Amino acid sequence: MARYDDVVERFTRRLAQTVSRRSVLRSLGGFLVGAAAVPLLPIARGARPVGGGGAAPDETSCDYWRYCAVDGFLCACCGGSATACPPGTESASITWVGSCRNGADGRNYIVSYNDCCGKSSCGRCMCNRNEGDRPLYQPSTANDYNWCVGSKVGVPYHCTVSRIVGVAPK
Amino acid sequence: MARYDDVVERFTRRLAQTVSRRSVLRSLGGFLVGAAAVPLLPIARGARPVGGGGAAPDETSCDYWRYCAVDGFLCACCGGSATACPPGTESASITWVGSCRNGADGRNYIVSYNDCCGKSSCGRCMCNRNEGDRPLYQPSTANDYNWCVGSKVGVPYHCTVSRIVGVAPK
Amino acid sequence: MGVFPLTTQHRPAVTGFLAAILTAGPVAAQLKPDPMTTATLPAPSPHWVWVNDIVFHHMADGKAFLFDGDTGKMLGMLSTGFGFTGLKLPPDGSMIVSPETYFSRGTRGTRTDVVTLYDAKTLNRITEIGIPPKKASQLPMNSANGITDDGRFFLIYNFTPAQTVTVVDLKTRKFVGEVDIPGCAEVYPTGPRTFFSLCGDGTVFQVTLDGTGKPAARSRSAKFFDALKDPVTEKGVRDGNSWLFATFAGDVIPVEATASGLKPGTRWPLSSAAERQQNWKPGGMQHLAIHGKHRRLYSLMHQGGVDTHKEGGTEIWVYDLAAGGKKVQRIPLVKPLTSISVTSDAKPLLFGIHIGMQELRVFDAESGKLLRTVAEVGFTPSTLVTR
Amino acid sequence: MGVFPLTTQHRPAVTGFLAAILTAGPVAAQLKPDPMTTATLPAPSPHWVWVNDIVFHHMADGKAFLFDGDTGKMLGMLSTGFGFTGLKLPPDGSMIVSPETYFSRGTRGTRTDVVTLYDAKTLNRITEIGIPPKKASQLPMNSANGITDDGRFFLIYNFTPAQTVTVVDLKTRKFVGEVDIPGCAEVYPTGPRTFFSLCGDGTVFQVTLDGTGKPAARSRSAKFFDALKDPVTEKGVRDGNSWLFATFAGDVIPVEATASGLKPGTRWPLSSAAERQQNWKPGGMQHLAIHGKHRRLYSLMHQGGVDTHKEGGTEIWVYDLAAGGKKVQRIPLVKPLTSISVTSDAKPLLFGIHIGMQELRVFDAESGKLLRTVAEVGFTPSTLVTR
Repeated sequence: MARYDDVVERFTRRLAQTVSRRSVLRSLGGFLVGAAAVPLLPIARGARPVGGGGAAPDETSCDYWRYCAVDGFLCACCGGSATACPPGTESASITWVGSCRNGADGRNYIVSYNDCCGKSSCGRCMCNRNEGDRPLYQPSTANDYNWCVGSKVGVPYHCTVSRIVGVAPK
Repeated sequence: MARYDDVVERFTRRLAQTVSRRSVLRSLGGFLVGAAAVPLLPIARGARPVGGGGAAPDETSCDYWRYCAVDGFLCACCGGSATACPPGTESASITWVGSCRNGADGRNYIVSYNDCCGKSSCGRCMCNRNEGDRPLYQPSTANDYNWCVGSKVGVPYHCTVSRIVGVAPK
Repeated sequence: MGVFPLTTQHRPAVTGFLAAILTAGPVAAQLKPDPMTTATLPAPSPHWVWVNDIVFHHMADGKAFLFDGDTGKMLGMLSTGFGFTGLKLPPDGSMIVSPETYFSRGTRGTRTDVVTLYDAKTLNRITEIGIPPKKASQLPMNSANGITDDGRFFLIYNFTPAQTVTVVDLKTRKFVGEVDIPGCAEVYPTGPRTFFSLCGDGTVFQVTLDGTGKPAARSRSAKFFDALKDPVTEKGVRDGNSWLFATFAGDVIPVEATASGLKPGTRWPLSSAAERQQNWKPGGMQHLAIHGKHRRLYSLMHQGGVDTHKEGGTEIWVYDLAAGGKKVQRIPLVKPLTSISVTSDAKPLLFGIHIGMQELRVFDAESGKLLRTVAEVGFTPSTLVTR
Repeated sequence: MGVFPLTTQHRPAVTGFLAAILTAGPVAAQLKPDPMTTATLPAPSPHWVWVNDIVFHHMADGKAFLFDGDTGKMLGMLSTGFGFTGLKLPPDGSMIVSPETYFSRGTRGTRTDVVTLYDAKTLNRITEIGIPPKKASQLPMNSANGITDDGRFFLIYNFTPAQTVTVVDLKTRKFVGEVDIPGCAEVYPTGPRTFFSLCGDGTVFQVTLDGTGKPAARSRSAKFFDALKDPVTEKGVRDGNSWLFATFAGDVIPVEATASGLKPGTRWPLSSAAERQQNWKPGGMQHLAIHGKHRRLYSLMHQGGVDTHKEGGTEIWVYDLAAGGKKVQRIPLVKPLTSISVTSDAKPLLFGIHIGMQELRVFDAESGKLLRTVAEVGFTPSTLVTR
């Protein structure tokens, strides 16, 4: 559970740094409306194959299961990895989330898509998968935002990592 | 003849605005060493066909005779013409020159390649022909320089026009 | 070896050059020297189109290209900064309004947001208006900003992630202030001084501005869509007092601005039950287009599974709004499109682009015939702006 | 209708979310959450290569990409501003030196030139050094800037069009001053505190700097090439105390830095009379490469007419410098290359790029065998930097 509190807590902390308290409540609201949708997604597409999985997943392939809601350049092709930002870039501390099914263990995981920021686009391994992606009025599941807005260095977007933050509720 | 004095005079005027008097003499020297080469070029390649010519030349074709030493985007594809900068751009007032043979009248003309500046690259009709192009140590015939350095708005390069400034001496 | 006096150094060359000139001698019937000129735009045509390009691989270098649909000729270009989301054309046609973001070191350093005004005839920069550095960095959508119907106020959606709207007075050319649109996104003008935003709770939130651009009233519609089960996309089109939105599944939902507030209208389907069986869905970056007078709605359609709402269309389906949304035509496409727009004149053109193809396709909007394909159009052609 | 209190508005949703979390229940043997991390570079390899990209269609967005030639993996990237002409690697390997130009509004406004220092391990910006906004805006060439052999001074060629060289002290991290190189261009280091430039009169002009980076002495070589009849390209390669230049026609001319000054050496041909009959010529953006220890010179060659000195090479010809420039190998290329570079280690790699192809090709420099082709490398890959 701690994991989830971390996510929420990180949202809050980050937001507190950037916007007024009034906005925090408001935006958090905005986020959580979106986030509430996440647990529903697996039901919608748990049955569909999402590729990847297995012992040695190819982190540079758009089919890798944890990339199910990514929209951007894969950091694994840019000097980083599926979960690490490339040298000299700064991870956004607020993100959009997806719910992806890991073929290997049959579980659905909540994946946080952290944009890596502070340099121009990496330009390699463009990957756009929209499982559970929702419009801009649902920020926490909208991959059309440049989430570098949530980094110390601002919106210059380089690439995106896909971090597991927990298991999707049954 | 007036034409040629114009060219020289324009070089001088522009230079006077940008650099110290000492530099003017010096750079002018630099230019004219290069420029002195121009009259020799037709001899070197007068015999070679340089395409284009005729009644209605295609200004958007890299083969157009007056483009014989151009290196960049043709303004005729960018909202301008073979001789006019596109809307909202500023012409460089110092240039590199070429000597191109007009198939239609069999003459060799001195062509001034004015870069049009103040916006990002047009990105259309890239054309690189190097007839008479010389290395950077011969500026007046070097198309590897960004000649927007000689515009009021500086080096942001958009496209290039090709203006006849006179007939190449026999 | 040794240091050479430099002016001396080159004097022989100078002499050589002038000598060469003097030997040129008299010449007859030769081409005249060309003056140095800069073009201005011809008289505006209803068949002009602006192509906004975010240049996704080089986001610091946003561009907007102007093309003439009748000739396919490029007429001009604007450089529009980092993460460009698209320009707007005020009703009077005198200028072009562009929301722009810059960094002191290209992709790092201090961020500066401005609204730049360009002369619609010369494409020269008229001035820039400083605004808070909050402009939403999002994929380009025409709803990322808007102009009130009276042409007075320019509205920009902000996401920091606090959700607000920046209001700029185009008359006084000053930043007015910010309006909170909590839980809502984007900007959809509905009248002289009103706009709404789409909200995560399935409503729209309307703001009325006073004469100075300050919020005078706020209202929220009833819930008219389910953001979880079948969300509407942000890519709506304006139809007089209404905005038409499409859901992921393929229903159209009108939202009408009335004197008594916003009235969500009756849904109608873009696709029949049979077509949904075949997975036909709307999708793209700008997947709806409209010709108000001709009562025609155009929708980019593709066959795909759940959450393919951004997939390009392989066909354009045309509907008669006067006949309750009866489908009147299917225009098959040789290559898919992600954005379409239709001119508003009597002989309308339909323009189409795909963010992955550097070309602009021009169709007869009535027959659906492909008239021409223009090559070398930007890098990631994103959205289209027609009058 | 009416105004809704917003915090209330979303509270149900919040509850819903937390509720959903709590219902997740205990789970076993599941994947652990991933921490948020940022990579740093592994230990440097002699087989690393930097690809400088001017991004010709989006010049405000210059980039430099680092690749490992053994794996083909991209290791990192730097954003390097407008009209990027290429970075340099000081001898001690601690940092990366990048001459950068920026405008306050991307492609307009105030110009700022800086030398940015990046940490060679983290690729973080260490600091930037302000310099006069005079850096030559030219097609990328490694001779656009240089570092003195002692690693102390960074030299940048300026063209305004006055021709000077900016001197930056990498130790004090300060701009030192400008040195006039009238009628000459580019920068070719020749020793701890010396460099020369190529001049339009067929000479090279050498400048010796004092301990503070100020010019202490200047000298000019004898004329050793004819800038009109058969010019040397600017794309020379360093061979110990000498620089090797190639002429348009295909002769190599060495210029040696000796205690008594610069001594142009004896020309030797890259191509035989028969090969010249067949129009074989050197050409490209970085058409020469060298392995000093192995005494090998590599030259991009193509068949073309006069003034094809920028045309990409269809073959790489290899010469034995120990045997007076005897041609020892011809490496045919499936696709042409415009720039090549060879690593200096015992098992050298040869890297090749073409400004019109977004790929990096890696060859065994000894056998000429193509080892791998790396895709998605920049936009207009311009020049290469190896150690």
